[in-house]
Amino acid sequence: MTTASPDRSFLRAALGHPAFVIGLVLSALFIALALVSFVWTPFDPTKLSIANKLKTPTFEHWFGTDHFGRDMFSMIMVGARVSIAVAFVAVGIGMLIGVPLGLYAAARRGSLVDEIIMRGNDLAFAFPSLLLAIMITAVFGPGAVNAIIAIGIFNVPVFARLARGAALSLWTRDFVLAARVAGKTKARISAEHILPNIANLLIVQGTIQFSLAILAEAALAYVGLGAQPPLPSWGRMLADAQTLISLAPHMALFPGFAIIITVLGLNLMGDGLRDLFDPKLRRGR
Amino acid sequence: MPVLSISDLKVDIHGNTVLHDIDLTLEPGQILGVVGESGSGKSMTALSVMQLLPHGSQWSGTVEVAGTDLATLDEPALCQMRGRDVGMIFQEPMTALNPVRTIGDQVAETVRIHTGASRREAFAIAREMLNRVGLGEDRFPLDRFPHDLSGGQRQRVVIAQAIALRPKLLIADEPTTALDVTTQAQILDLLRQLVREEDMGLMLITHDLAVVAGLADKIAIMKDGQIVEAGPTREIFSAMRHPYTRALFSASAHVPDRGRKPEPGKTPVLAVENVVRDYQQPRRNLFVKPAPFRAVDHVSFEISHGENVGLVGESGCGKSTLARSILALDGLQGGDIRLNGHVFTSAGDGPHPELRAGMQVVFQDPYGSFNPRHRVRRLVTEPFHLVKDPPRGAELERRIDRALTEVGLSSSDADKYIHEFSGGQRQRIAIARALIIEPALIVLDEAVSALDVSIRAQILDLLAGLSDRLDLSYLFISHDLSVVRAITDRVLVMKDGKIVEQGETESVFRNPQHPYTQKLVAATPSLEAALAAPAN
Amino acid sequence: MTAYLLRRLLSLSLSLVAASLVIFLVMEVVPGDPASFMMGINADPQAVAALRTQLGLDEPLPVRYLGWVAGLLQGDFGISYTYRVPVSELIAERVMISLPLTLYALALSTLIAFPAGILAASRRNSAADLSVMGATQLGVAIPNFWFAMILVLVFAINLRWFSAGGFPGWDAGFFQAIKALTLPAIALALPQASILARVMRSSLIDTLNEDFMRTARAKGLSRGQALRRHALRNALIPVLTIIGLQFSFLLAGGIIIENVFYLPGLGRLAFQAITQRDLIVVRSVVILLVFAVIVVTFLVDLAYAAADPRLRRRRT
Amino acid sequence: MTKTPIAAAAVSLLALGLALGVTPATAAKMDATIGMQLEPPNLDPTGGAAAAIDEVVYANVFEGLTRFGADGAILPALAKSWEISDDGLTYTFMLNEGVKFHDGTDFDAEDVKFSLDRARADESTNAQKALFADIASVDVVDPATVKVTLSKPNGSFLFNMAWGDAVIVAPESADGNAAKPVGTGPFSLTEWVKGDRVELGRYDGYWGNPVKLDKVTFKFISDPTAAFAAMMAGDIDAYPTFPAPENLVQFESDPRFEVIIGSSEGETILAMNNKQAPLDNIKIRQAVVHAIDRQAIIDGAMFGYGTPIGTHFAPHNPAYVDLTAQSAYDPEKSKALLAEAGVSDLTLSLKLPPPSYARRGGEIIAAQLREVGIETDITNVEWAQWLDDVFKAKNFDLTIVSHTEPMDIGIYGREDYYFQYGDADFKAIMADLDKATDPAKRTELMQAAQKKIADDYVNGYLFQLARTGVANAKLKGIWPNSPTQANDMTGVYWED
Repeated sequence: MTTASPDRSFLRAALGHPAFVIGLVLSALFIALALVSFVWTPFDPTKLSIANKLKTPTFEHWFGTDHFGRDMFSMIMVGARVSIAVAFVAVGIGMLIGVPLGLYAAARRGSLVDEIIMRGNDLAFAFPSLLLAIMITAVFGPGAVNAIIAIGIFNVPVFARLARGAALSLWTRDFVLAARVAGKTKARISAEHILPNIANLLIVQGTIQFSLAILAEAALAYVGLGAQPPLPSWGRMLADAQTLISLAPHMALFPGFAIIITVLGLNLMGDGLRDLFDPKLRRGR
Repeated sequence: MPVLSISDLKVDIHGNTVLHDIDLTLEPGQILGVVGESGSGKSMTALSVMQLLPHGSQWSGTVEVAGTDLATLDEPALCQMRGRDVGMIFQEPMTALNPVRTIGDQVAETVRIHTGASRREAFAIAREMLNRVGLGEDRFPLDRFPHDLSGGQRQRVVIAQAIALRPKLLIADEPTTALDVTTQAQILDLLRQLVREEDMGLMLITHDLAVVAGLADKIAIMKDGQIVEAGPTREIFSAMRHPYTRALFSASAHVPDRGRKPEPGKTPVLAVENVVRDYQQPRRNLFVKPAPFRAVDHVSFEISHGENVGLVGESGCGKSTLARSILALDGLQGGDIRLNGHVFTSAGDGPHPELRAGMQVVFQDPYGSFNPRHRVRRLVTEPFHLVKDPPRGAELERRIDRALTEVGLSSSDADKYIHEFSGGQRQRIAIARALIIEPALIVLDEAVSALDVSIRAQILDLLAGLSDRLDLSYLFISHDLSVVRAITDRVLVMKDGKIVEQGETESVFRNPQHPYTQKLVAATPSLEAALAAPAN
Repeated sequence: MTAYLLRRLLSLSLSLVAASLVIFLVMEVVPGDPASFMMGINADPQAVAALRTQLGLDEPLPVRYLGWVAGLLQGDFGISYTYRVPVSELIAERVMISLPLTLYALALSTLIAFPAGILAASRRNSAADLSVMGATQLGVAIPNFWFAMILVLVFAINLRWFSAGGFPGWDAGFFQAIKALTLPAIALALPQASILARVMRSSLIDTLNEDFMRTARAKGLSRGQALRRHALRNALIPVLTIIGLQFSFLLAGGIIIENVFYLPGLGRLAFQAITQRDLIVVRSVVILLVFAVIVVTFLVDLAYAAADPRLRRRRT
Repeated sequence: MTKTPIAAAAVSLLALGLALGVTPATAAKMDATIGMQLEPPNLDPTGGAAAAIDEVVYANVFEGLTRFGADGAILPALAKSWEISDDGLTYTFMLNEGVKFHDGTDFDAEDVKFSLDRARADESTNAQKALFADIASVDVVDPATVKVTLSKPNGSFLFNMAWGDAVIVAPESADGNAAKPVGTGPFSLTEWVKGDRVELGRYDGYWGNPVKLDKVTFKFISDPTAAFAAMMAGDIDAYPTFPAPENLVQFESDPRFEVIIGSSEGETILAMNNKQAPLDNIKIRQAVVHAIDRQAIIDGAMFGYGTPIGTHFAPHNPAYVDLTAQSAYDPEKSKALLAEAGVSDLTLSLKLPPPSYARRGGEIIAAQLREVGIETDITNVEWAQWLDDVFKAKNFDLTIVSHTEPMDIGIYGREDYYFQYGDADFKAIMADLDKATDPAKRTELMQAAQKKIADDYVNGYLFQLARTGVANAKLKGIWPNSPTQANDMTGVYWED
């Protein structure tokens, strides 16, 4: 029995969790890069300098230059902004739509609406996601906004299913029954008792989905369907690097590392959070 | 030579001492009862003998099984010892068997890994053992899977695999706690018989004094990782030298003082009339809609003002479903339920929220009954939602304060989180939450079943006192007959969705009319009866 | 159990119908006319119109949908707009690459993931566990197309052990064909193996904490025996789900990898067909993939039943 | 983490693959594998516009009455000679005899009549129907002679007949040519593994000079990295239009390869929407043109391969006029022109189809335009979308396209053409050109046309697409230039 507030003990546990700390540092690094890029980059990432092209890393150009002589480091900084923004908004959309759907389905378990939501979910899972994303961008045209939509759509069922599953088990818990005995409506119970208790789960899944969305954005951009030039994007940088890989491998390596490190950071953070939120594991600590 | 001899055993887990100064001996053909409340270290003692202590454990002292010092055995030798020299039975039969392997396979496995027996021979032994524990081959062929079996039957399978090689020592860790009373009686009988016939030593671990009282030759009473008292059963019970033994004994047999008597005649607080509750069964055939399962079958009864009514029955009899119906958590298929004369819920008609304030509930699980994210203040005031004009400010404080002090907590507890309380305290908070809007009826659904005896006695006292002071009625649902007997005025016995017998609690228990009630009462282990019986 | 399976089948076929409708409508709103794409920029408008009629693009929407579905039911996928051959032929050729590639990748992923997951779970928190977990974290984080590029750089361009891509065809001999699929399969398998190893580990850890594992130990089974005899099969159930999902994912998700290695597989067929507005091919490939997912889901259900006897009798 | 199980497993797998990879020894080489970027959607050159169709079948599988030579000259093919009437309206073709289609049927004048009538019929799906527009009738004189009557004189009729879209097909097999091409050429189709390759085998019944190769495989590798690796590994003998000029440097330094630089018919232009504000203003168009540094684009997008052009005409054509100075890179002038036109904060849409000249060139142009204060809104589009959105709906300000048809300056006379020029004076020049038969007069008119579109700053003329090929140094006879979209394999052979 501790007298400290749960928040402080959580913080202490979090800082003692190596995976979480590494994950936090790595993700924070790229979020910081993205934020700094708004006010400062070493070079203008859109400024061409054909004479300077394909330079390997130097003291001036830390990550070298690309086939147009643009500074790779600056591009990666701005690319971080694009990747993170697209992924964040896409996951946000998925959560904002998916979680209420899942909560609703759980509250009205077995109803027609539940059935429709769940079948719709099955359908969305059965669809080859990348193909559909490609089709969506074929319909609306490529661009960051449409990449968000394409990725966001596939996050909806993920969160709907997660929220429904977690909520269903909570609905059988005694404290929810007690709230029902207290005459609270299902909507109110969902908001007051269910949502706060699945929030941890949603945060953990959100982190994982966030990293998946960064990978998805990179894949879409790689096939030319992400953010459009001149805005740099990690996936498109890789696509540009592809034909030059034997001539200028650094063009492929640095954006690749950026993706890997960001995704790794987010995943480690997600795993760490899962451990930290799990009371079983916390007690054991 | 004793089959088990423990001396000066000490166990640390991650540096915390969980057991110390343990000395026990057990002779062949004897039953040693190890009794204690949760956390007393009784299971850890069993695991020390099995050498299956959790990771990070360190032990010292001497543990000898049939003369062999376990400290001298390496892991492969220990593997040979487990199952061959020592068998073990666990508390939870539902999960103690591997769901994906047949029962024959699992019993035969004990034989096959210890002897060079062929598959066929092993299965023959498995068959014999299953017959031995009462699972005849006509109904229980070897290729059945555990999920086809009831809890009691599964526990028999577990016993069969524990005794397959006729070990010298059998350890049973709360073997009947998860079972219904009638099943419990059968399993205990089986264990007793096996011990006598096979000349094994049985170490029976339980929290229930009544169980060991009728069974054990010797008793060891544990508290806080220590044996506080040990000796022959009758001696212990008659002398009760140690204060803890006395406390445990009195808590187990505790009957709270009941002052007032109910006043029948007025409008009953609760009137249940012809209530029917059906469940849809899963379809087995795509085109045939299955007949619904009738969980509650035309049940009628009443509860008067200040009356405590018990509802007893074994698992699956429909008592929990009835409770949910009374609380209007589920709709009815027939009949109606009146609260203070008003229709609270009826077939096809949902609950009437404004009436809900008249009825509150306390659930079994003290850990799952509260939203872990809220403070006690918010938890106990949740029912105010039902009141049109909930109290505010100082009045609210006063009500919270009163509810908390009423259940024996202090007003400062209102600002704590639920995880800061023990199980017994939580159950007090649950009662405070039920009390705060001053209902006429509280449904107590197995409200003391998860508590240790001493805590249970306190909560029963609290409930009895509240009922007297506040003119409360209880519907007390429990599988534990002794608890119901202790606190209720009247009792309902439920079986297969029907009330088979009802009447004054004492008369029903003393003179049960229905055969089922008779069986139930007979199966319930009774401390007094066990001690009154002549020594065997 | 049969009733359960029948019900699953019914709901899955409903999904299929819904999927066919969705995909048909999406393809209708995709801008771009297959006929004008085929005729190029200097084409005569009259010739384009003639082609539209010939391709049946002038018919009203419901007629075309029903025609397509009716054809599907008879196994007739129609004629590709651009290739002018039956779509079923095209798909059959492509499946002969995508399916082996998928199975190859799945086999690699399983072969890597199972031992790794089991090792990590049975030696929890050991150095081996930490290494496996670290490696899988990395494996999940690496974009497979990037990994594919690196594989090409190292093994095809620098070391020249493998060709950079392409597929010689199964006629070229089994080993040649398998060799051509090796780098793509590795690229596909890496993230999948990482995921699978993690699932295997956590599922096994859950199982190891089950009561029946303690029962097994109490019977005298050693740690390893208990793991092999009692834990693995139980732990396999969630792993099966993931393998099922991965199969579907790999079958469709090879698009990018097929592009990197210019393998003429299903994904690339679909991708090309989208860019060429060969609507009929896109539709058919997508519906086939959805169908594959549904069949695999169903097979996973059956596999569940095989792995878990509890499901054979009842299931709600 | 020194050696994880995954890494260990991967390594052992790789070793396994290595052990499996045994390459068979080859005897004297009689076959060639040619890399191509795009796979033809079908193999009927008379029924689709895709360049890849001609790149496989032209001269190899199908032949026309006339054909292009390596230098772009018009040579006799199935017609061994011809006579043109004085009024230029009647062409009499004398056909080669003993010619057989791959299915064994004989080729004669009826096939010619069938092919030409089919191409110009109402229900024809020939992508280049305009080539046949002037034909009034086709008459069979005798099995070896065919007479074509035109409705008006057409100086380029023989040129038109050399196109891949004008090849001669047989009535028996014409409908099946998409999947099973039956022509008169020296090679016939043996196998088509869709998505991977087309294999052609020598046709023993060929009427003309026997070819030197037994077998030709066209392998479709769209990915430049893969193409590079395939060349390096020797999986491919030649890649006549190598998709990634950036890799040519590495081939040049390797004695195993020969890099073949030629010119193509592709005028790469920054097309502008001449009828849509603000680009309907010539001053703004001129400002755009002066903002562009062609050399930077050639260096940045094409790695130095390409010839700057100042008008829509191929530099290797004798009638070409170098007008690049008129639209020289001059950002200051560009800014001045914009100021003069009174515009600021100009944002133009720039739609880029998939080829790298467009995608990369587009990024460079966007950067260059930004220097003079013009912002661009880049959208990468697929070809199908480009056709719909840009070409048909004219919903664009700027786009980059390479016009690869030979001698296609005539498109500037089409008012409804996507860049919407169609100036009356220009149309008059074109009309005169159609009538003129005197070479000197024709040259004069062609130069006038080139100047006219340069003066009107219709489009930004960027560069002539180089044909950058790479081949095994021992493989000879590959066309360096591409007067039409073709990979003529008839003269290709291995040097000992």
